[in-house]
Amino acid sequence: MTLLLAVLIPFAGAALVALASRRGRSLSAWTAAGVTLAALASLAPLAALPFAGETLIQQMDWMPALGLNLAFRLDGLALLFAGLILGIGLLIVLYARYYLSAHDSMGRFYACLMLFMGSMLGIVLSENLIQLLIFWELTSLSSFLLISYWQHRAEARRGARMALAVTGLGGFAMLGGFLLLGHIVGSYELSDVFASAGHIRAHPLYVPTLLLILAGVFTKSAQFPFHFWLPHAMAAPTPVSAYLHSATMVKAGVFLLARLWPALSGTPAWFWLVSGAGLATLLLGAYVALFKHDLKGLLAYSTISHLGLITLLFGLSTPLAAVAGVFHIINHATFKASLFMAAGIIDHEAGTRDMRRLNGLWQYMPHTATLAMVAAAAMAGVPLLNGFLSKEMFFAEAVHIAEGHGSWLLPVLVTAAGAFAVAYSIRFIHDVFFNGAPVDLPKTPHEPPRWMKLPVEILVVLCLVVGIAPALTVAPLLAVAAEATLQAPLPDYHLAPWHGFNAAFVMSLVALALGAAIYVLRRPLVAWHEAGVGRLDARVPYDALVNGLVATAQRVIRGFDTGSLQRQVFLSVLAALALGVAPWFAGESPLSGGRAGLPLDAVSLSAAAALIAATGATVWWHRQRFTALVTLGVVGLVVSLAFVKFSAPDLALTQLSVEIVTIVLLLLALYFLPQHGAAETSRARAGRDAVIALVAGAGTAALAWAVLSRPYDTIAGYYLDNSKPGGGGTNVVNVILVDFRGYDTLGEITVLALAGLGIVALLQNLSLAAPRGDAAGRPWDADAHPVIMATLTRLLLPLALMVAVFILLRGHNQPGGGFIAGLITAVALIVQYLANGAAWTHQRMASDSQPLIAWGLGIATFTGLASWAFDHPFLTSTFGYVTWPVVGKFELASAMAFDLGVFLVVVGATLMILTRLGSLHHAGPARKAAR
Amino acid sequence: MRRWLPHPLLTAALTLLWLLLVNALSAGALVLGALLGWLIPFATSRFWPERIRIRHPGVLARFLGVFAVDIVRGSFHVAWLILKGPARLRPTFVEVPLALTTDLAISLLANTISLTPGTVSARLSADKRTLVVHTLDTSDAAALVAEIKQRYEAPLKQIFEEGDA
Amino acid sequence: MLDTVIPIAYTLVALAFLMSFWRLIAGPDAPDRILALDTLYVNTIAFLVLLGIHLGSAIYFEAALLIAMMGFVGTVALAKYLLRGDIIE
Amino acid sequence: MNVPDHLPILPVVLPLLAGIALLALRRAPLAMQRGAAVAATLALLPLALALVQATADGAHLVYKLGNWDAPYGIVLVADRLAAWMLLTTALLALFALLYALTGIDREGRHFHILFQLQLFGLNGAFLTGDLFNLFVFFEILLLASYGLLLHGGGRQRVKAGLHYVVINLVGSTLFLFAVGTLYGVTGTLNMADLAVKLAATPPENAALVQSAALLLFGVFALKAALVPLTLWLPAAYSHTSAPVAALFAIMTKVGAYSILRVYSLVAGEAAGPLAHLLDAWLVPAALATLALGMLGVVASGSLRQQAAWLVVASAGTLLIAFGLGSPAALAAGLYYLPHSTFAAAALFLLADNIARARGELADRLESGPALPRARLVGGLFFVVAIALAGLPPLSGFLGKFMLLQAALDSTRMPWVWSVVLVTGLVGVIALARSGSLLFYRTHTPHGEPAAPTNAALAPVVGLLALVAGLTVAAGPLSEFTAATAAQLTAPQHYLDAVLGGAR
Amino acid sequence: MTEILLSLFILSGAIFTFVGSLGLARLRDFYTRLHGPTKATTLGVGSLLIASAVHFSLRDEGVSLHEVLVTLFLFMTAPVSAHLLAKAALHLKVKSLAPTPADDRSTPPGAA
Amino acid sequence: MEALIALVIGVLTAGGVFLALRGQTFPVVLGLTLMSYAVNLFLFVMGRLAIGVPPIISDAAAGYTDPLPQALVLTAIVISFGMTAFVIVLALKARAEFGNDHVDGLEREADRR
Ligand code: NA
Ligand code: NA
Repeated sequence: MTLLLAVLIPFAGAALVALASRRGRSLSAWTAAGVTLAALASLAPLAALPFAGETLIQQMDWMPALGLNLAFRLDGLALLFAGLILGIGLLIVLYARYYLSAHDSMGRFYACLMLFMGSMLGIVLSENLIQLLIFWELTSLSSFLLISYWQHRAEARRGARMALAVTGLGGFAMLGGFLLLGHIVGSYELSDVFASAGHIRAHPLYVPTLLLILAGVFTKSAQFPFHFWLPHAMAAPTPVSAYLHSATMVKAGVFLLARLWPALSGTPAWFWLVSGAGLATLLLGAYVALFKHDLKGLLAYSTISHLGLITLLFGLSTPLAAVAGVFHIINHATFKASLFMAAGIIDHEAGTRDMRRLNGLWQYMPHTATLAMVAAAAMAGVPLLNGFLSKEMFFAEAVHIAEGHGSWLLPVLVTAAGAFAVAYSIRFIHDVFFNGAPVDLPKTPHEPPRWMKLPVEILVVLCLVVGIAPALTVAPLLAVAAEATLQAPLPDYHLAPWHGFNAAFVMSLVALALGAAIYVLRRPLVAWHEAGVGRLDARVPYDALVNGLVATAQRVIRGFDTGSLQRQVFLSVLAALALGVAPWFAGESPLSGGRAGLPLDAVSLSAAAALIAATGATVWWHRQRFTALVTLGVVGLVVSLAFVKFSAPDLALTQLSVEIVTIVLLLLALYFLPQHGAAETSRARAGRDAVIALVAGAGTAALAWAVLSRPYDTIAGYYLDNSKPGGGGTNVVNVILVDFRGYDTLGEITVLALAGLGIVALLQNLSLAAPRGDAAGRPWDADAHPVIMATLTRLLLPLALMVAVFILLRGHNQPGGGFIAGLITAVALIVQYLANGAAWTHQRMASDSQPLIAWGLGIATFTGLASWAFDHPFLTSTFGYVTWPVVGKFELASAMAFDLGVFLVVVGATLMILTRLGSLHHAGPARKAAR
Repeated sequence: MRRWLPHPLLTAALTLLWLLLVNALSAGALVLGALLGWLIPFATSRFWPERIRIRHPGVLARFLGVFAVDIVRGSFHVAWLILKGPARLRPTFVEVPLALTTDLAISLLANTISLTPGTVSARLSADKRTLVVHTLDTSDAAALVAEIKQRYEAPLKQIFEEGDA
Repeated sequence: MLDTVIPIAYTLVALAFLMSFWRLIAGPDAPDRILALDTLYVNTIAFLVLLGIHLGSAIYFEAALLIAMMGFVGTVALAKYLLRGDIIE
Repeated sequence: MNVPDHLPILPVVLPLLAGIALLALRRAPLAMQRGAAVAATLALLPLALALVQATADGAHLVYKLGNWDAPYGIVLVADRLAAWMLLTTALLALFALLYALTGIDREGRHFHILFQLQLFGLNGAFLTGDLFNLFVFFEILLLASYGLLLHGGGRQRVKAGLHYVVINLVGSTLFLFAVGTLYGVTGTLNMADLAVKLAATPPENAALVQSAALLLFGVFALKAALVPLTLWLPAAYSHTSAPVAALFAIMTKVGAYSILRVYSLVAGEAAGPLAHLLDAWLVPAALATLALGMLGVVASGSLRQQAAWLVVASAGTLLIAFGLGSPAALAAGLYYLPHSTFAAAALFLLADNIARARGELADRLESGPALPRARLVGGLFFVVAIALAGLPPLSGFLGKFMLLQAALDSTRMPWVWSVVLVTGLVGVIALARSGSLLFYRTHTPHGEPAAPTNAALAPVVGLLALVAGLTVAAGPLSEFTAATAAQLTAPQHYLDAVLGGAR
Repeated sequence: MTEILLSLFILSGAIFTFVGSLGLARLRDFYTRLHGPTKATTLGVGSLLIASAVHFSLRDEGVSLHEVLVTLFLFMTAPVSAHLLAKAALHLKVKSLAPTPADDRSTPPGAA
Repeated sequence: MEALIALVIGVLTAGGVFLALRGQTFPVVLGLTLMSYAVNLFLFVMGRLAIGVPPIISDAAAGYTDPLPQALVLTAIVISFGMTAFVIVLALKARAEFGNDHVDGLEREADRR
């Protein structure tokens, strides 16, 4: 997996660079250069393969079932791009070493640059489309870091975010596109995609696939109307701009056009979409570039324009146009990188990039000026420079297409674009290096350090040699790259500075002349532009969009999430109603079944009437809280009564005990709460609530009726049959609780223990002001512990404990059990608190009931674990009958131990809750301070 | 003896209670009841450190007899008063000066009063010397006070407090 | 004979229950309501004892016993709340 | 029966015993309590791994509690899904706990006990094969979560806690109504037995069982914070302490898990009147949840709030997958589940680090002075953000990729794609904004703010390492989730394993 | 014979229960109402409990006396409840037909 | 009888829901308690109504009602007791933190957005 290695080297290098930066600024630059060289070196041995006509594909499984593998491809196109990325990358590394100032972190810069480089390399070397997308998104992310490198600058942050948002948009669209493409082809491997080209273009999903993929391409390559992020990305340090906007980031988009050209091009949809966007971008970029006063702004729009040109070429769908596209990719990379670097030198040396202030720099930096002039000439398409060659091919192809279509609009438009390119190139040179004297520069410019110019020199030389002797230099590389792009034999073309006096050459001459004319007339043009089109800024709608998103989000969230509990409860009830009611609308099931019910009797009727009235009273008087509490007591009592009536004595006992403890709890709480609730809801709200409450009530009643009126089959028989022989108890409910479903009970006591522990945690540091009198303002009675109550309750304690033991022990066979016994014990002790006070009671019993909980849970759990010793699952119970003299035969069951655990937890938790709550105002800070 | 069986009376009472709870008289129940009756007082003794001593069992028996009769009588009386209608009632608050001093005796007196003819003990003064009693239908408050003192307080004093004061 | 007496007794207890409940609703003061609740507990004990006799089952006894205990605790707590607000102090 | 036979109960009993031990140790030195807590949490890992291994061949380990056969006794059923959930929980818990040891465990009482019992509840819920027992364990994990949520106190936390508790009490009530109805119709509680009985529901009972099953869905939807039952989550998660919020990243997954577990059994192809029961509800609600979650992310004023809304969004994503219901979609969801759990937890912990380092500004999304250790913390944030936004190359992207691919076969594909892709973009925009506000200094620092410690950053790194692990091992892991999905879409084996003895 | 006895106990128990609640409903102030439940109702339940004891003692082998326990509990607790309620009513100055005694101004023994 | 029980369950639920929708903690707690009564009854009657046949094995028994729902309700009662206790204490905590007893910590209706 050499290719994987080549991609990984920069990523690993990023970490290395970051580490190296701790040891000095230069070291990180050297490390970065070393890393880049290493990546180059790793690819070098393979470089011969494409030239030998071979495509190297290396694969490794990642998620094979999903078609996502680590798959790399080295063909001519990939090689060309890898060369550009690493070659220009190396120059950038060198350049940046001198560009960055002492305030700038070298480590961070180079680490991010390496990440970006690796990501780019990943894109161009990918064989698998999803893997390509992964690297694609990584370039977005790492470029975000690079663009926002000068994070203290607002425009850097904004520019980075905008670039990320726009390219992110494209990335997500492209993911969809690739998924569709993979769906059509049945594979994400490029080889398979190429092989299915005809199938793809004929597929009904072709157009959506194309649209989604092009969204990715156009955003990345800054094609109209997604071009606007690119100028804002100029807030990055110039080495970043030079790298991202010449050979790499924006080229990823056109790379993908080239990559997918064999699979997707050649349809009308492709033609109109791609060439349309390309042409629009070409014209727009060329036009706007002229009017930018910022050097980098000019270059940015020029980049946009050239990317449009390349896009247009691929859009034309002819093999020759595609070859021209690949060629222009190379040429643009070289002259644009050098121009950006030159602009960086100027900025670096003169302290500004504003062309209205930069004038006559020829006198200060003639060497740099010469380099810039050559590069700018290449950009303008001046003969004997590389830019001229690809532009000629472009013009020729435009003419060729025009001949096919019988319309001369395209040649006219591209010539106009060419003219503007000439004009802004002249401006770049003339405005900066000549045009009088500099205006108010922050520093006096001079030539940059030797090593800072070297990268520019290398690139400018390349522009020259390619322009003069293309056949000897770039031709082989272009051939393999173009062949890989076409995935077909190359068309007939000829690389030479001179093709004779043909239409394309005429167009070039016209463009040069017209461009010069435009430059001469620039002043009125600038005025006209700035009064009109120049005021348009894509950032305005973009910002409006983003701000609109944020505002909408905030409105939606605030509207929905008001922080109101009532709304949440309301929504829950509403949702439950919708879910519960919906199935009945199908209308196939009757609400009532045919089961015969029990007859009504007077007692049940009166009890039910009392319950309903008490419920109504509780609701009606909910603001008179004490009264509501008393009526709630009636409800609980009648519910217990219902349990008794319908053969559930255990439930009745439990409900009764819980009922009382709950009332005590509520009373303890009510002491610290307002005795009378304030009127807090409007009549309308109460009406709405009443309606939904009644509907919910009707719903549950209907549900209950629907079930009760139907017969059912139950597993109950098993419990009744096995309770005694298998569980050793005759109280089937208790046997279920401690044996058949003892696990539930273990959970249940854990809940209780948790409630106790949670409450203790909650009450920590809580202090509440104790009211001095009741709601009517009467002071409390002076007698805290009425003697008669105190005496009698003390007498009752042993009795109650005896009853508790009785209930505990008999639970297995008769109504009762650990829970009820626990509550009786707890209540018996609570009455002591009630009658005698906390201080008195604490002197007579351990005030910390947490050990009880620990013991209880422990006993219950270990009873369950003990069954392991007998090779049985957790909680397997056992029982036996023992006969003792005098006492006689009695039963011993492990379930009883379990029930003892339950008992202890209940006592512990209940006592803990009630006593902590009862001593709440003693824990107040005032008391503590007094101690 | 005292150390191992601190509350013989309570133990006996609890054993009996156990037998009542189990609702059966068997050797096993007796043993377990006695065991619990012996153990539970250890746990609760701190709530009731002093022993309850009954000095005149005969007086107690007689008191209980009077009490039982009075309950039944009182209930019939009150039932009659209720059925007769509310208009004819002559409710009154009377204050009973107490000769009893111990909490237990006072409490028992108060309860006795509450359970017997037409009277409910409503408030014990903070100095524990006066018991406010509400009556349902009384024409002669002084006679009522006298009756309470003679009929209930005196025997209670005898049973629980004689020799202490 | 029991077959006639028990329905009568049920009816009387049910009426007692309703009257107690009436007092609970009518009040007018908090002690009235607590008293009514306490009486409801005792009415319920009566009902349970009747039910036990009627159904011939001793199973309702514990419920009656428990109501006697718990009803007392509830009443004491509610009354103490009226007197002192803080019921455990 | 020997020790491996008890494997399914061990992850439940262990935290319970740890909780009890910690309760007994509550007066012991803090170091000892912490040691015990870490040891107990650490011990869950080998257990979970052992379960993964034991279930990897597609086996259902059925553990009959009390040695009673299903459907009479409660059974634990460990299958791939349960093992997966347990492993996720164990890993998450470990890092949440490690973060708590930086001092948060001392801000209130009983932290470690509550934490262990929370794990008891979670593991119990994942393993049970009984519907009512699921209710019980829901209550355990809820009550433990109440305690943990409120740990430390404070006005906002108490308000959020109050809302959380009340709304969950309403949910518990609903749960009982649903379970009750199901029992009232079928007479059984064991999930497998329920599945069998429900499949044979006569037409006159169809609406009734559908009603009950949908009410139950409502409960799970509440736990999963599905729209419109979402509102409890953002406040609760953003106002509790960081390790608790991190641990809670698994809580919405309990709801999602329950939906998957219950409805894969009772609402599959052969489920009679319940077949495709959730089709009309789940995907639309999940899409709305994802959309709302992302809007919440955009609207958030603090990083913790943003993290909380990201949990909502991830719940939406997860439930889209579960709602689509195809094996591929389930596999995607199950792969995405641990990812979103770890990533959200990492963000909560990181946000706390940031909040502590920024003093007064806390984690509010306002620009401020440079953070101490900004490069490290910022780098971690960058990775967390990539993970949560579902950007390449991390597992969030892979999960979404799997989901989108799975959605290709669904008629709802246009909806799913639009919402998932658009919210992905919105997430990127929002997180980029947060990152640049928090990490890009706008003025020079005054004073020396406290730098995040290594101990506090290590759990974040650990969680991100898990995300990285999910990414690197995506192949085998996605195969595991695919196998899990296959197991879930063919519930007959489950039924046979559980009811084999009874039929 | 036993059935007559049983019926008598049941009937009188029910009547007392009824009358107690009747008093609660009919009487005109809290203090008078207090008497009904504390006496009549208590006795009513006692009577029913005796019926129960008789019933079960006769039906099953062995004596059923656990009803005594309920009676004992009621007799121990009812007066305490009544006392506390009366005390509360006096404290709250609930409307009374009888002139209410003056507030308790005595100091507890031992109080400073 | 079944219809009466269904009605009772409905009334309890309606009362519970109405109170749970109030704005102060105390009525909300009351509402949750009513709801738990409703659901406990509901769960209980899912075993259908039967009089005089408690599930306690004896030779004399005429039959038995379904014991399982009873066991479930017992568990549910205990759990809801724990929950109620917790929520009550939480209401106090909220009172201390908010200075009032509104569920959202607001003094008046007018305070809300
Ligand atoms: Na100039
Ligand atoms: Na009396």
